[in-house]
Amino acid sequence: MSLDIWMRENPLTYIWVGSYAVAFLIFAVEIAMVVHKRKITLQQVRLMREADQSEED
Amino acid sequence: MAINWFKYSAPTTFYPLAGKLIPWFAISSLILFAVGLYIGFVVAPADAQQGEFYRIIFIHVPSSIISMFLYLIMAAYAALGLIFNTRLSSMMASAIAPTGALFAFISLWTGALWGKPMWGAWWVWDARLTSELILLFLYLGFIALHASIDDPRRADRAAALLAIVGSVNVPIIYFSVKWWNTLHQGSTIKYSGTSMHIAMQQAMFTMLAACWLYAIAIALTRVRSIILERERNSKWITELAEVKS
Amino acid sequence: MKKLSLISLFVLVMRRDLVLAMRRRADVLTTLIFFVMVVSLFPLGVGPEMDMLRKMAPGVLWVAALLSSMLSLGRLFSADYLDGTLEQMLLAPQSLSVLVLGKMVSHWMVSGLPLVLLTPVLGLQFDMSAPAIGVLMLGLLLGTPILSMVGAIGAALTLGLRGGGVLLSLLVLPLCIPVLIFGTGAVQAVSSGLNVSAHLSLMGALLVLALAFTPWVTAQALRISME
Amino acid sequence: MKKLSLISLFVLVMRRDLVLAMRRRADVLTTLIFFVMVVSLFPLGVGPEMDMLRKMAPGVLWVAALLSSMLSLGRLFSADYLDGTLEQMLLAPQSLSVLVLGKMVSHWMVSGLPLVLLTPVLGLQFDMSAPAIGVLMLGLLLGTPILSMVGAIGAALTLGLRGGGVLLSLLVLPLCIPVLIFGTGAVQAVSSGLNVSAHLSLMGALLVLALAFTPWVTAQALRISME
Amino acid sequence: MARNGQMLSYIILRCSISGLYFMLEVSNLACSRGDHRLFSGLSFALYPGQIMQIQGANGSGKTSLLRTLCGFIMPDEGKISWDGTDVKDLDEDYFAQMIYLGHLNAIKDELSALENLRISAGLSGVELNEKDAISALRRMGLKGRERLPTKVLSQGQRRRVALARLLVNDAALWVLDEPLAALDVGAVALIGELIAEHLAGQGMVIFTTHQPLIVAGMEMRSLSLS
Amino acid sequence: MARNGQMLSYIILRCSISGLYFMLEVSNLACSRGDHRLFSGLSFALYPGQIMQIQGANGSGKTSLLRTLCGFIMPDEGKISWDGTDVKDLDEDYFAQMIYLGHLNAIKDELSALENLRISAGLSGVELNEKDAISALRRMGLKGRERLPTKVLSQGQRRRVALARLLVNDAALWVLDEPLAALDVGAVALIGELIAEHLAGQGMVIFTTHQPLIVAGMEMRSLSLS
Ligand code: HEM
Ligand SMILES: Nc1ncnc2c1ncn2[C@@H]1O[C@H](COP(=O)(O)OP(=O)(O)OP(=O)(O)O)[C@@H](O)[C@H]1O
Ligand SMILES: Nc1ncnc2c1ncn2[C@@H]1O[C@H](COP(=O)(O)OP(=O)(O)OP(=O)(O)O)[C@@H](O)[C@H]1O
Ligand SMILES: [Mg+2]
Ligand SMILES: [Mg+2]
Repeated sequence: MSLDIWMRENPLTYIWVGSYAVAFLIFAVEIAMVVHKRKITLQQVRLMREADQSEED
Repeated sequence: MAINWFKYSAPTTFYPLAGKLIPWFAISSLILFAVGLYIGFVVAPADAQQGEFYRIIFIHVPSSIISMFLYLIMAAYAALGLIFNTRLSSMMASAIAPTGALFAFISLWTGALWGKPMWGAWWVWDARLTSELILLFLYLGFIALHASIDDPRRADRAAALLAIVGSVNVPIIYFSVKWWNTLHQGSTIKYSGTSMHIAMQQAMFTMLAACWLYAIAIALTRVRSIILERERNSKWITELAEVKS
Repeated sequence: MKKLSLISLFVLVMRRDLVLAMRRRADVLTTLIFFVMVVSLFPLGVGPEMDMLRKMAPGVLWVAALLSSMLSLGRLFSADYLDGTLEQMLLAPQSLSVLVLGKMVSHWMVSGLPLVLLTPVLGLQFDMSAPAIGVLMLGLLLGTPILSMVGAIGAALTLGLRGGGVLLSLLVLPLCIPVLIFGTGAVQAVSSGLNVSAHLSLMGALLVLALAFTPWVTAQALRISME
Repeated sequence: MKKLSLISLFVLVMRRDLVLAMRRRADVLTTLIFFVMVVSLFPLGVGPEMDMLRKMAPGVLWVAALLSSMLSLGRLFSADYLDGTLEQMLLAPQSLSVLVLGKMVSHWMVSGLPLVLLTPVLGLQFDMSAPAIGVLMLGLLLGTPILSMVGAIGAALTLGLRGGGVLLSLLVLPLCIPVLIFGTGAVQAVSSGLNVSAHLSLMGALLVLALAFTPWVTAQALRISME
Repeated sequence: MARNGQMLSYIILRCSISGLYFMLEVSNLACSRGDHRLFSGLSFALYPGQIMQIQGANGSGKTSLLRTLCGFIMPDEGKISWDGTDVKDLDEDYFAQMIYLGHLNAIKDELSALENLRISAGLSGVELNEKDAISALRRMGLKGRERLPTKVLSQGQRRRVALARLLVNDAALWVLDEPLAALDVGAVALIGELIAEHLAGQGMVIFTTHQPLIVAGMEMRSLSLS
Repeated sequence: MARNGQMLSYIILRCSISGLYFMLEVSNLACSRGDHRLFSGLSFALYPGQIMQIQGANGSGKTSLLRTLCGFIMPDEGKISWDGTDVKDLDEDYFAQMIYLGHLNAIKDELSALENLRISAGLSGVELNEKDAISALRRMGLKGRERLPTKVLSQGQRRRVALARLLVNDAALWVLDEPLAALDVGAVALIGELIAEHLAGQGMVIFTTHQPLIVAGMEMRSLSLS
C-alpha cells in the first residue's frame, strides 16, 4: 500500500527510478559486457599469435 | 555501378567496415537519447488521463517494437547462414540474439512498471503481454541452444533451424491469444491522423531511432568479437593492427 | 536381396519402435503415471474447492499432457544416438523423413494416445461436465500428435547435449503454446455454451501443417546434430 | 602421497560438481527457465482471471519447483554412471555417503537455490502479497534441499534404466508430497492471517531428517544399482 | 598409376558379377577438428578389389577421415567422389553403395541378435528373411545366441552382431573403424576371411586398426596420417 | 606351491619398499550371468610381483571375473580374500589397495585431462598436485593436451588419460580390463613398461587383452576361461 501512495505522490521519480534508470542500467551492463568480451577476445588472439610465433622460432 | 555485395558479406571486409561505423552509430544514438528524453520530459505535456505515468511510453514502446523486429532480423540472418552457408550471417544472428532478449526484457519490465499505476497489477495475463513473454522465451531458447553446442558450425546451424521454426510461430502466438480479454491498449500510432500530441510523437520517434542506433552499434561490436574469436586462426586476423600491438 | 519400399520402411521403423516400447513396458506406463500424478498434485497444492478445480481442470490437464510428452520426447532419438543406430539411419539409402515420421507416429501411439484415453477418468475427478470432457478429448486427440511432431524437432536439435531434457522443454514449450491455447479455449468455449468448431478446426489445420513440415525439418535437424 | 580427509573429500566432490555445472552453464539456466515456463503455462491454460490465479499461485509454484528439480535430478548420477566415474566412486576407499552428500549439496546450489531467488518475480506475476511471497520463499528454502536429497535416492535407484526421468518422478513425487503440502499450507496460512511457524518448523524437521538419512540410503541404492 | 589399364577391365567385369561397382576418389581433402588441422592435401583413389588401411598414432585423425568419407563431417577443402560424381550430389545413391561400421555397434540391447540384424538390414534397404539372418549370425560364431537379447552378450559378442551386417549387404564399399576391437583371435581371423571374400568379389575396403589383420592373398595399401 | 617360501621373504621385503603389500587369493569361485554358468571352481592366488592374464574367447567371462574381484558382481560360490581376510569384510581397506580400469574411461568430457586426473586421484584418496599430474600425463604421451577438454581427444588419447591414473596411485593390485583397447603401438609398449615397473616394485597385475602385451623380464601366468 505504501508503495502505491508513494508512487502517486512522486510519479516522475517512480518512472525514472523504475523504468528509465533500469533500462539505462541494462544498456550500461550490456555495453560493459560487449566491451569486456572484446578485450578478452583480443587478449586471447594475441596470446595465440605469440604462441604461434614462439613455435616458429 | 555494380556493388559487389558479397565483398561486404565476407568477414575480412566487414570487420574493418563495422569498426568504422560503430562510433557513428554510438554517438548519434547518444545524441538522440538526449534529445528524446528532453522532449519527452520537458517539452511534452502531461497526459489528461494518465498524468505523468504515460511518460514510460518513450522507453516502453521503442523497446517493444525493437524486440519484435530484432527477432525477425535474427531469424532472417540465421536462415541466410543456413541456406547459403555464409559465415557472417550466422555470426550476425548470434550477435543480435542477446540484444533482442534484453529489449524484450526491458519491454516487460517497463510494461510491468506502467501496469502497476494503470491497472493496479504488475502483470496481467493478456494477449500482448503473454506474446512478449513468449518472445523472450524464444530468444532464450536460441541463446541456450547455441550455448550448449560447442562446435560453432553445428551451433549456428542448429540454432538457425530453431529460429526459423520459431519465427513461424510468432504470428501464430500473436493471433492465438488475440481474443483474450485485452487490457493492453491497441495501436496509438496510426499512419493517418493520430490522437497523440505532436511533442509526444516526436519524443517517441526520437527515442525509437535512438534505440535502433544503440541496437545496431551493440550488435556490430559484438559481431566483431565473434569474428575475432571464430577466425582467430586465419592470417588476416593476426595481421590486424589491434592484434599486433 | 529384395529392396524395401518407402511404405514398408515406414512400417519397419514404426514397428521396431513399438516393439522396443513393449520390451520396456515400464517406460510407457511411467509416462502415463507421471501424467496422472502431475494432474493429482494440483488439488493437493491448491486446495479442495470444487468450483475452482473445475475451472482449472482443462488447463491443468493440458499442461500435464504437455509436460509428460516433453519428458518422453527426450528418449525419442537419444537411445538411437547413443548406441550408434542413428548414424546408420542417416546412412540409410532412403528418405530420412519417412523414417523420422515412423518414429514420430510410434512415439505418439505410445505416449500421446494413452493420455487421450485416460482423460475421461481425470476429468471426472475434477468434476467436469460430459460435453466438456468430450471436447477436451477431441482437442487432445488432435493436439498430442502435434506435440510429438514439434517436439521431435527439439529432440533432434538437442541430441547429445547435456541437460537435454530441460533444454528440450525450453525450446519446444514456447512452440507448443498455440496448441495449449486452442485446446483449453475449446473446452472453455463449450463450458460457456459457445461454438467449439473454430478452435478445433484451427487445431486440425495445425496438425496438417505439422504433418507436412516437421518430418523434413526434423530430418535436417538430425543431420545437423550428427556432424 | 597425501591422504584426503573426509571434509576435503566432501569439498572435492562438491567443487567438482559445481565446476562441471559452470562448464555447462546452459544447463543451470535452462532448469531455471523451465521453472519460469511451467509457471507461466498455467495462466495460459487456465485463463487470465487474477483472483483465481492468486489462489492457485502457491500450488503452481510448488508443483513447478517439484517438477524442475525432478528433471534436473535425472542428471545427478547418470552422467557419472555412463562414463564409468560412478564405478570408480564405489571403489573409493572412503565413505560413499560423504561423497553422495557432496553431490547433493552441489545439486541444490545449482538447481534449488536459484528457484528460491526467482520466486518473488513469479509471485508478483500472480499478484501475490508481499508476506505470502516471503513465506513461499522460506518454504522453498527449506523444501528444495529436501527435494534434492530425497530425489537423489530415486536417481540412484533408477540409474541406467531407460525412461529414468519419468520413472524417477514416479518414485520420488509421492515421497515429496508432504513437503508440497506443508509448503503450500504455510502460504495459505499466512494469506488467511494464521500462524505459519507450525508448518515451517515441520519442514525444518523434515530437512534435518533428510540430512541425517538420505546420504546413507542413496549410497546403498547406488551399490544396488551398480551390480 | 600404371594400374589404370587394369582398372578398366575391372570396371567392365564387375557389372557381370554383382551389381554396379564404382570407384572412390578423394582429392585434396583437408579436415580440421576444433582449431587443429588434422590433415590436408590428402588424395587417393580406391578401385574395386582394393583394400586400404589408414594408419596413424592415437589422435592422428583416422576416425575423422572415415567419418568424413561418410559425410558426417564436412571437409574444410577437397572433394570426395564416387565414380566421378561428388558424393554431396549423389547423397542417397552413394549411401546405397557403402556400409560404415564405427566405434559404436548400433545394436539395441532389448532386441535379440536376430531382430537387430534384420532391422539394420531393413534400414539399409534390404529385406532379410529369418533364415539368411540366422546363417549370417552362425557364420559370425553366435550359434545358440541368436535369440538372446544382446544386452546379455559380452563386449566381443556384441561386436560380432554388428559385424554380421557385412554379410547381409551387397554394398561395394566397406568403411570399418577398428573392426577388430574387442574380438578374440578366432573372430579376427574370420574378419580376415570376410574381407578377402569381399575383395575377391570386387568390393572395396577402407579401414583402421591398431591390431595386425591378415587378409590372405591381397596386397594391402596403407595411408599414414601423422 | 613351492613358491610360498620365497613369498614370505617378499612379504617381509615389501614393507620396507612402499607401504604394505598383500596377496590376493581366490578359492573355488563360481559365477553365472543369467542362466548361464560362466565358470566354477576357480582358484588361484596372486603374490606380489606377479602378473596374470585372463584368457578366453569372446563371452567366456573375463570381464565378469574382473568385476567379481572388484565386488561389483556377487559370486555364486567361493571366496575372494586379501591377505587372508574375506574382501567383503575388508571393504574400504581393500579398495584402498586396488585400482580397477574397465571398459569405460571414467573421465569427464568437460574437464581437461589435468582436472580429470587430479579429481580421480582425489576420489581414490590421494591428493595430487598439479606438477605431478602434468608429469604423469606427459609420461602417457599427452604433452600439450593436458589442458584441453577431454571431449576433443581421440579414442586412444582418452584411454591414455584413464591409464594415467595408474601412475599416480600406490595401489598394490591393478585390475585391468582390456587396457590396450584403442591404443597405438607406442602406447602399448608404454603400458608394458609401466606394468614391468609396477611388478618390480612388488605390485600385482591381473588383466585381460586380446592383443599381445610384452612385459619385459616377467613370467606371465595365465588363466584360461572356456
Ligand atoms: C508487462 C507489461 C507490458 C508488456 C509486456 C507490453 C508489451 C507491449 C508490446 C509488445 C508493445 C508493442 C506492440 C506493437 O507495437 O504492436 C507494446 C506497445 C504499447 N504498450 Fe505495452 N506492454 C505492457 C504494459 C503496458 C501498459 C501497462 C501500458 C499502458 C497502460 C502499455 C501501453 C502501451 C502502448 C501505448 C503501446 C504502443 C502501442 C502502439 O503504438 O502500437 N503497455 N506493449
Ligand atoms: N546380465 C547378464 N545376463 C545374462 N548373461 C550375461 C549377462 N552379462 C553377461 N552375460 C553373458 O556372460 C558371458 C560373459 O560375459 P563377459 O562380458 O564376462 O565376457 P568376456 O570374456 O569379457 O568377453 P569379451 O572378450 O567379449 O569382452 C557372455 O556370454 C554374456 O552373454
Ligand atoms: N570436436 C572436436 N574438437 C576439437 N578437436 C577434436 C574434435 N574431435 C576430435 N578432435 C581431435 O582430433 C584428433 C583426431 O581425432 P580422431 O578421433 O580422428 O583420431 P584417431 O586417429 O581416430 O585416433 P584413435 O586411434 O585414438 O581412435 C584428436 O587429436 C582429437 O583430439
Ligand atoms: Mg579413432
Ligand atoms: Mg570383456
